Amino acid sequence: MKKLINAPDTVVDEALAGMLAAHGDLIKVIEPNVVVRADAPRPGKVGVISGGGSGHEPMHGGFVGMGMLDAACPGAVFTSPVPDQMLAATKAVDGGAGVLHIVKNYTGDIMNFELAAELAQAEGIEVSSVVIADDVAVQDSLYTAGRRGVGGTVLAEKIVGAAAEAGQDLAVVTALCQRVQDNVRSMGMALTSCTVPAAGKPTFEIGDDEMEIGIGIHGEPGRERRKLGTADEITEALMGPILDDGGFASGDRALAFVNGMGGTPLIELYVVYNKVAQMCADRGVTIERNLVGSYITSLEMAGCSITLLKLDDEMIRLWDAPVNTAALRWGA
Amino acid sequence: MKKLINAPDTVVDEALAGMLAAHGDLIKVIEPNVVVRADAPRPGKVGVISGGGSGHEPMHGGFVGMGMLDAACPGAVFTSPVPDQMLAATKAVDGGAGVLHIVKNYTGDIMNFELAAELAQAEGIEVSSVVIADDVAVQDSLYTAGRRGVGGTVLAEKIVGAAAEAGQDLAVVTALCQRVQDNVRSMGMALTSCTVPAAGKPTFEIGDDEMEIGIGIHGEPGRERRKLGTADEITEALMGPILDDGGFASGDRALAFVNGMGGTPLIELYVVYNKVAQMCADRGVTIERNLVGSYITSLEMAGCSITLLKLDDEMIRLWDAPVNTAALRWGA
Amino acid sequence: MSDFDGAAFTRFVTTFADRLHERREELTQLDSAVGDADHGINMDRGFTAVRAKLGEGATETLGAAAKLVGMTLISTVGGASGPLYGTFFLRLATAFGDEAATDAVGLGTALRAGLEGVRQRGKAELDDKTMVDAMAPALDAYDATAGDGIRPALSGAAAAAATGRDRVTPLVARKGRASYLGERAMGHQDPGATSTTILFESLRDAVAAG
Amino acid sequence: MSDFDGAAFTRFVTTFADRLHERREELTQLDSAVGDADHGINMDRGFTAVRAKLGEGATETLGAAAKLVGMTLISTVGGASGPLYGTFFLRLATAFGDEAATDAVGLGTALRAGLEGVRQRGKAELDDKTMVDAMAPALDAYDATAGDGIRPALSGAAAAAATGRDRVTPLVARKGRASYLGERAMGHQDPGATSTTILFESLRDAVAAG
Ligand SMILES: Nc1ncnc2c1ncn2[C@@H]1O[C@H](COP(=O)(O)OP(=O)(O)O)[C@@H](O)[C@H]1O
Ligand SMILES: Nc1ncnc2c1ncn2[C@@H]1O[C@H](COP(=O)(O)OP(=O)(O)O)[C@@H](O)[C@H]1O
Ligand SMILES: [Mg+2]
Ligand SMILES: [Mg+2]
Ligand SMILES: [Mg+2]
Ligand SMILES: [Mg+2]
Repeated sequence: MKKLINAPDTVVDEALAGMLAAHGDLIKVIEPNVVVRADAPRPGKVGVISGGGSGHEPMHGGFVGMGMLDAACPGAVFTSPVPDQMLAATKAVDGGAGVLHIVKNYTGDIMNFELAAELAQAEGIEVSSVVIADDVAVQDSLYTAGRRGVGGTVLAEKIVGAAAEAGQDLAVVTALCQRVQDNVRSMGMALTSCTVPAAGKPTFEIGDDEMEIGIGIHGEPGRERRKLGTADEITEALMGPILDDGGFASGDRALAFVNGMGGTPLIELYVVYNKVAQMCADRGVTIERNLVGSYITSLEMAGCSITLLKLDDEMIRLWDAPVNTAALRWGA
Repeated sequence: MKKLINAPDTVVDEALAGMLAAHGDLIKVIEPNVVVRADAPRPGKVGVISGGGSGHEPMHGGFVGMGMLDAACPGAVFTSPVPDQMLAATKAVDGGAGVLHIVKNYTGDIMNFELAAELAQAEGIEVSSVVIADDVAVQDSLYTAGRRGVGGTVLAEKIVGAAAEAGQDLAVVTALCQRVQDNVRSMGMALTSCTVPAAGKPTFEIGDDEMEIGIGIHGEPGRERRKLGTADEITEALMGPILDDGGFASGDRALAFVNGMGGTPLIELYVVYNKVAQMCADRGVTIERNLVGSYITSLEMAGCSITLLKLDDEMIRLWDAPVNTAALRWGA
Repeated sequence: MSDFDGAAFTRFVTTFADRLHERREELTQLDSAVGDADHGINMDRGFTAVRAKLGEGATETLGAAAKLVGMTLISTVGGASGPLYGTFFLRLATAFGDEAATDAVGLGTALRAGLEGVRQRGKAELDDKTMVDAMAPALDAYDATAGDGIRPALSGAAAAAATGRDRVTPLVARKGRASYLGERAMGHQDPGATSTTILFESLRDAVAAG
Repeated sequence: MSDFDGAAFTRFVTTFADRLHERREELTQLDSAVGDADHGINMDRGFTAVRAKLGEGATETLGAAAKLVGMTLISTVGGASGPLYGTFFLRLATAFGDEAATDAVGLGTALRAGLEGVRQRGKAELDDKTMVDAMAPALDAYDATAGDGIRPALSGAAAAAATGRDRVTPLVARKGRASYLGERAMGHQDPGATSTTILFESLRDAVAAG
């Protein structure tokens, strides 16, 4: 295992300490391991929190700040945080207008957020939850765990955070988050596996001429293993299901998000984006906004994911609204 | 070779096309492969250009825009661009106030920029050049190629770009760039090699328990190979020479820049930053500003570099000034 | 007659903790194949915390002890297994109430309450290929032999858990991360069903050692 | 008598282009050990462009042909080798002027002008472990035997280039990327000195084939 760490069991805490040292103007860190916006709670503002396992940096801690998240709960690497964290986060950001929990659809995340919501409500805080489940690699079904929450989460957190910043109430913010969820689709692939520090070896083995299609963000193998393809072939393999399942049609406006899994450099992401732009143009889908970079990662895994969000005027306005976080910043 | 590319000889052009598709509001791309600020030339403003081999993304193309570079010249992967590119860039950004060439200290970059400067001057454009040579892993000497230009380049481009944006003249901007160069020190290390697409295999072999200390940004082996150490040991190995050679003393103010080499995820960079902050505190050096992320990379190499810049009030003001580029953005 | 007291409960939990620690790699390895390579790490983290808590002090009643375990798991494990095993022990606690000890029937009732808790929390059915596929048959076996006494009942339960764990190995998973793999999960043993089997084996041996 | 005309020059450049293409991997491999793994790629890119340009059309004079080569290299190679080899051919061009052909002495004068150009551009001294360490001895050998005619002179030059290339292999590099490696560069053959040796071998064989 080759990593810039001191020990598997200190990496999350030390990274958090580093984040705090670097971004003390934006965030504070409270017990038990919760990243909270420096000026929280903001009276009268709906609090927006999220959380999940560590190993996805900059998600979610890097999105805490003006115009995005009020708090983030990082669990152990690839392990959902515990209810105590979400409870502490919810209390820390509640400004009297209630708190929205943005939850990625994983059994562990769902259950731990559920427990926290019950406890917070018991303490008299109004809590609503929206589950992000945008991964088209997984077929949607009532009888299974359903789709994973992946790249769409980043877009939801930015757009919803802007609405909360603008003073929208909990019902409106919650409905907006659900609207983003309903209109976003993602799919990812891996060139390499990644190594969970405490596990010490790659989660899966893969040949030099192979790739995994339909992966999530936890280093897990994907839906299928294929022979390594070109960037264009890979982009087509991801975009096809996204465009079809999302029903993207000529005249639609979209936000295109090409995300790196952690070990893939920007030069490759732009090669992929080039093809994404061509495919959208071919379909008559206008890319109104885009995001290219590593924002929701799987440790040092090499690979990428593509996310398309069908935009409306309000979403565009909220995407463009000022944001000031460690990972996303504009207009401020 | 596992990369998201279509072919080794198209990767640079396709990445550039992707950049243009993503950031058409900020940049335009002119022949022969020059990234130019969309609104260039700006009459009366000093033009600031840089360039170098590709494979270092987001440097330099990702730094083109308001408050930073007016143009960037990407060469083939790890190969200095050709004079034609710098000549075209210089002409495209000259607003009558002259053009500064920020050159990283590599024989190829120096000679190709030199040729371009001669040609531009022959066409009546005032050109000045500053060479960035901040890598303390290489001993400075009149009789050798001298120190490499690495992380300090990013900081110089931001600070100098802000001065040019503010309307400073060529002499002032040039002197400022030299002042940044004189006050900045960097050192890097690698956990893995990287693969030049056209070469098809890793530039060097390295064991699972080894690391390279004192690397540059071209996938080249470093000054020495050591047994893999902890993040703290590695940070000490890089910070020691930086602090000593830069003469950082108690009371100094610094900008600390922890950079990823392309294949190292953010979580690890924050672990390193945590130690950098401790070491600066121990020395009485105040970190006034910081930057943590992958900004000057070596393809998919895993590793990091650390850069410290001794700050003065003007540099701080210029660092904080608005910037709007694909890779660095704030205040706009 | 009371065959299961606080000492037995503590033996059970510490035995389980020991074995989770010993088999941490194995559980993580199973989770690597179908999940995110952390089940052994999660369980070991949780039960290391449980061991410390139990060490801290006197837990008068079975209920208090089980509650301490459940709360600790919920606060330290995370993931899917944290709330599930946490709920399991919290339901045990409610069933135990403030008894200092209980008998074969009482233990069976408590364990079934735990299973119900896991079912409600995780909404998993039989054959979804989760810990439920080890836990449910274990309790059926337990009830079938509870009349003969706690030891044979627990032996039957442990054996049935293992059988249940192996029975679903060929199946596609419908809950948890393994469900994302579709057909690729077929033939892989479920990590949670494996830790649940270890739970019943630990319970059996802890009581036998009493 | 004129032993070196436009046809010979074209044969020289195309032979050099062919061999750089064949030995692209080898040159890149050498550059991997002490540099950035692109020398073979750079030279091949440049001379592929040169081949195309020369194909395009009639270059009346030796000077015009050499200038076309130099300009093309500067515009397509980049790196250190682009300006260096580019300057080398541009200086050849100036020395050739608008002669349609030249003799042993004329060629020697032109080649030495090329060496001077490389020296000025790169500021490398002997023993800095660069292409200069192959080029300088090649020209000394050439001059020493130029009296016997162009073919023996070029044979001597090619042999001397190879000797110079190998002579500096044990040294530490003081110029170019290899200088960053310090002692680690010792024992590694210099990529540029290798391509320069190929240049003189190509020149020798192109003239011999005339
Ligand atoms: N909905 C569910 N109901 C019951 N058990 C479940 C459910 N989802 C997952 N599990 C169990 O949890 C185990 C995985 O636990 P663990 O790896 O610790 O959590 P995570 O999947 O969050 O990483 C699975 O092997 C399965 O037995
Ligand atoms: N200052 C110099 N003078 C002469 N030759 C040099 C100089 N610097 C480098 N070289 C030659 O250039 C070669 C490297 O060329 P190349 O790899 O194409 O360029 P780069 O080093 O920019 O990648 C070296 O092997 C060396 O022979
Ligand atoms: Mg997990
Ligand atoms: Mg090069
Ligand atoms: Mg798991
Ligand atoms: Mg080279």
